[in-house]
Amino acid sequence: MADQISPAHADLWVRGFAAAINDADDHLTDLDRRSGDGDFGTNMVTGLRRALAALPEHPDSPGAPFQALSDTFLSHSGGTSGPLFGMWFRDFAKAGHGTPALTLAGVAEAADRGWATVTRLGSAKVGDRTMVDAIAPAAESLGRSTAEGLSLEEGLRAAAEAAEAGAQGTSELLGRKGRTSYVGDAALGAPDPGAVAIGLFFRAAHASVTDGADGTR
Amino acid sequence: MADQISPAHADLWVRGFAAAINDADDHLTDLDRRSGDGDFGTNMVTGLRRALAALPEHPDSPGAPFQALSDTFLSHSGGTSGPLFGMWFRDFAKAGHGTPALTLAGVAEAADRGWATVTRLGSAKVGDRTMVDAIAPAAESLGRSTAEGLSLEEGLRAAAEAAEAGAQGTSELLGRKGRTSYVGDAALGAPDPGAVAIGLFFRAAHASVTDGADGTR
Amino acid sequence: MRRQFVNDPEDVVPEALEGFAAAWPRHVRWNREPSYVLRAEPASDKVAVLSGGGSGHEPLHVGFVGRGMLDAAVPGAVFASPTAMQIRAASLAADTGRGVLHVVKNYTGDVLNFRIAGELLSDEGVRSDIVLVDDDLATDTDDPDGPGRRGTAAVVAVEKVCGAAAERGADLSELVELGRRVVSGSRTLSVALAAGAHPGQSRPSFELPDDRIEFGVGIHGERARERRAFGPRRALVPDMAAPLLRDLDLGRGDRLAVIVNGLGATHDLELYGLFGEVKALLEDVGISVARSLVGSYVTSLDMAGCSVTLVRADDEFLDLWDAPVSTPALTW
Amino acid sequence: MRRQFVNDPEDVVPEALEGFAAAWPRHVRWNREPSYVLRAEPASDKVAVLSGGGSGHEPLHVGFVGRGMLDAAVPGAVFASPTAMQIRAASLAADTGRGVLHVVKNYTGDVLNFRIAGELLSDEGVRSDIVLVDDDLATDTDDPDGPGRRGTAAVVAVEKVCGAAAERGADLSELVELGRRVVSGSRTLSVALAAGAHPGQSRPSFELPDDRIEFGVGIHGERARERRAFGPRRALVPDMAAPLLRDLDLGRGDRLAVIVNGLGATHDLELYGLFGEVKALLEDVGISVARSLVGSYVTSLDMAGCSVTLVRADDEFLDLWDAPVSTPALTW
Ligand SMILES: Nc1ncnc2c1ncn2[C@@H]1O[C@H](COP(=O)(O)OP(=O)(O)O)[C@@H](O)[C@H]1O
Ligand SMILES: Nc1ncnc2c1ncn2[C@@H]1O[C@H](COP(=O)(O)OP(=O)(O)O)[C@@H](O)[C@H]1O
Ligand SMILES: [Mg+2]
Ligand SMILES: [Mg+2]
Ligand SMILES: [Mg+2]
Ligand SMILES: [Mg+2]
Repeated sequence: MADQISPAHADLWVRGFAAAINDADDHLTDLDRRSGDGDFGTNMVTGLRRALAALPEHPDSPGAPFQALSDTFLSHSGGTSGPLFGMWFRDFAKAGHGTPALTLAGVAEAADRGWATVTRLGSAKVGDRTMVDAIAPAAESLGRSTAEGLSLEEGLRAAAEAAEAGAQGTSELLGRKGRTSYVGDAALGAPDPGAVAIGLFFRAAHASVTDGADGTR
Repeated sequence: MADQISPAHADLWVRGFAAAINDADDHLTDLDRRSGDGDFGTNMVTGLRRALAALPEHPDSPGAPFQALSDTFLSHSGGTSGPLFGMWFRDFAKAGHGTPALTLAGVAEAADRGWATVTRLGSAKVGDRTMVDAIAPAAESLGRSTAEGLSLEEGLRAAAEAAEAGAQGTSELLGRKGRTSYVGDAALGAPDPGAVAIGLFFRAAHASVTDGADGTR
Repeated sequence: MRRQFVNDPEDVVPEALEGFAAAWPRHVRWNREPSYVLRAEPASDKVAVLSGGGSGHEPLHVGFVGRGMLDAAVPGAVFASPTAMQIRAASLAADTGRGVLHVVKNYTGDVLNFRIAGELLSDEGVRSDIVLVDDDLATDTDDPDGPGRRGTAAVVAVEKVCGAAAERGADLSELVELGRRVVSGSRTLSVALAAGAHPGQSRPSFELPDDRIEFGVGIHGERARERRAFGPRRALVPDMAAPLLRDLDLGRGDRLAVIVNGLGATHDLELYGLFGEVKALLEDVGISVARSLVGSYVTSLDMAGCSVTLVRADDEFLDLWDAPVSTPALTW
Repeated sequence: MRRQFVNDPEDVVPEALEGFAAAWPRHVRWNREPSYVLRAEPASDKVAVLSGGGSGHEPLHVGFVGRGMLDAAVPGAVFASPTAMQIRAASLAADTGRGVLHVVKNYTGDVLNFRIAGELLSDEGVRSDIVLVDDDLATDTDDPDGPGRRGTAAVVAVEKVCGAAAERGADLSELVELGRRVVSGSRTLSVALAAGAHPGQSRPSFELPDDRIEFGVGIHGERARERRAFGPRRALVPDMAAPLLRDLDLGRGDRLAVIVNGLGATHDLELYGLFGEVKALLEDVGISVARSLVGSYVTSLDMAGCSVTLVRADDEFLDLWDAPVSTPALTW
């Protein structure tokens, strides 16, 4: 089990995330149809397809795959989530630049920064029924895991679980930001698609260090 | 019976013409409906109403009433006939300017000039089913009457009869100029409204020297 | 139903002219009765260039009054010629003693009233002459006694170029010759997707089925001789440009000014796309687009449609085209 | 059915930009990927002024690129914000080292992407700041957490005035202050008689009954909060102007720039008539219309509608407004 995220791990993480979103396409679109305008799945899938094509063959740092992801989203993705995800990925790119591998503390810092970025730009707080409801618990969990000295694998597993729980929790929330604020309680009972996607992001992180234990593919 | 057309006679002529057109309004409009777009009567009535309001109180020459007529038509009347009548009246104004009274020869010359003007501007020849089919015989009749030394009353009567006969003759003509050229033989059987109006113009001339024998009113 | 921002339909034109003059006080002033528009600062010692015609084609002609283009514009009622007296009065007001050039689009009423105005002016000792603009290829017939080709968007090129030449001191006969030369090298075709509606009238002047376009339409709401299939723009462009090229006998090495004009309700996004395709088509056959004008310059109320005008451009033309112009609708 | 001159709807914007750049080669050049428009001759040693937003509003913003106004414009898809990377790339291309002013109409997507672009630029050591234009009185609510007033035609005044000040050497913070001052003195109301239709879509974005107008409509095809009775223009003008006067707290002695803007399919005859009545109304209460702009400057595809914008005008504003400008859509 790797204890740091090498460039190859980061590559696996990004590809795994793309595959997971691809599998969940219809489900995500359906969730956005319930709470927004139904374009979330398609937007994400299109953005990620482009991003995969732009991934570096031999990433020279764990930041490189995230940089490609960020650049494609900021270059091509519309809607509200596209640019927010672009900036979210960017904080992971920054954390991974100029270092041979990311520690759990590095991931925790990236998530913290990302949370701050998304909040600064979208001004959604926890409880507003947005991706922040998954980002916040994941970031907090990563911070705790780092402080408690957990292993990379343990820390990422906990983060994924926290994000997924946060996403599930949005089912009971009334939207206060973005399009979902227009639909009122019609969205209750189903989770926010952006938050679900964040869950998939951390689940892919965990999988990248367990499935691709040696960081190769 | 007057042997010259004084300013007061000219005033009577113009007013008599206006009254005749007013009485024939519906008929003229109907004729234009059969051979054009149905606005002829209204255009003439509107133009003449304005002209009456612009007639000089005390015309200082027999040209003055025609000048007012011409100016109003050239200033305000649309369509094809408005400007052509404006120029037609203008040649009568020119003939009557700077002279205390118009002789039959003067009227003949005005009609000749007017014919040339209308032809130059509208390029309609005799037989094209336009006002020219009434203008031409009236002008020719006036020329003959002058040469033969007929009295003013006789010459104007002959001119009116020639114009009316010319107008009636247009019933059998196919239109070759203006809108009536678009309707083909649908206009056959009814005379051209512009030609009918020219008949009324010369009939009013004759009436002005018989009814208003002393040139007063 | 088609609706507009108007009060009484018959007041549409004078109310608009009043607002127009108020919006451009440094460029123009409006004489209400008889109605005509003059430069705010009249030129001196040059041939006056004047144009006019029915309203409903704005910015034509009033929008082109100003330094380097028109000295006066004479607007009639919607789609109706101004009267001869209006034209006469405007010409007298604009004349500096060197004569007045009348730029006239070829329509019976306009021609008649401008000819009459010319005779009135001549009686008053004011020289004037007419450049008759007849660029609309859709109305080209062989009948020498017929009304001939209508006048449409090429009039903008004639006004621009004659305006510039007049500013440089050309005399009336030179301007007439120049204007006629530009006209003889100009052809236009126009197409409509939907007719415009007269102010206050709820129905457009004709109805088109969804799969048809009016090909060779005029700018007064009259229908075209022909309806064709509606299709993508790239199929339409050769249908419009090829007959123009043929009629002007254009080929490799020739230079053009191209006017892609919106007829009232056509969006810039469409017009610029059209222009790009016209330009590519021309350059493909070795013709160079030396200058261009893309926008709604000669409208037909709120008609959805466009026209493409090709104008032969020699060095003199280009030089005059580039000369400075400062009017409400055209400035460089 | 509503129809347009287009090919594939998704190509409408790039095809139009290609044609636009080809039509104005002396004014602008277009970078295809990422898509942005720059001055043909970039300025040196001045703060770059940049704006952008969804397409479908032409001539906004690309038509205002040129000397005295914008250094760059960044067009998104129809009614969709440009991406942050487009904005970043355009800003880097336009920056002369003195920073970049971003003039942004207040819409969530635009604000988000411009903010992101600003962060990207800051990471690269390029200074930028935002003037947020939010003039649309129809969307004024008391909710401090709400999206706030939309940005519409006042953006033209902000671009003109900030463009002129930048040309004179103002620095970024001065421009931001100036721009915000203009915005705070600007309010707009818009009205529609018929919605526009997206290229390739046969139906307009909403349907209106014959006796109703959309009062307080936006420029993206969205409906207004309110429908009102359709009537003559002279009944509409006070309904539009009075709330603007009230909100700006204007009174006797105040001076304004007035923008009467067509939303796409509204004819100049209507717009000039509107302007005349707005001006008369203002002057009746002692407010002077110091400057004006009447025409279709900020459109919403082929929407039949208009907007009225009032902008407080002090001496500095008037001086900057009058400064020379040379762009495809605005030149003096
Ligand atoms: N202000 C915000 N801050 C953070 N995330 C947001 C905000 N608004 C919306 N989102 C996220 O964006 C997702 C919707 O994305 P997307 O469908 O691309 O947006 P839209 O179609 O509404 O522009 C939501 O599920 C939510 O998680
Ligand atoms: N070319 C022409 N020359 C002389 N008269 C003409 C010509 N064309 C039409 N007219 C006359 O004009 C009359 C129609 O006038 P009017 O209704 O005003 O014209 P329109 O409505 O067709 O413009 C015809 O009855 C005819 O006498
Ligand atoms: Mg969505
Ligand atoms: Mg969306
Ligand atoms: Mg008629
Ligand atoms: Mg008629």
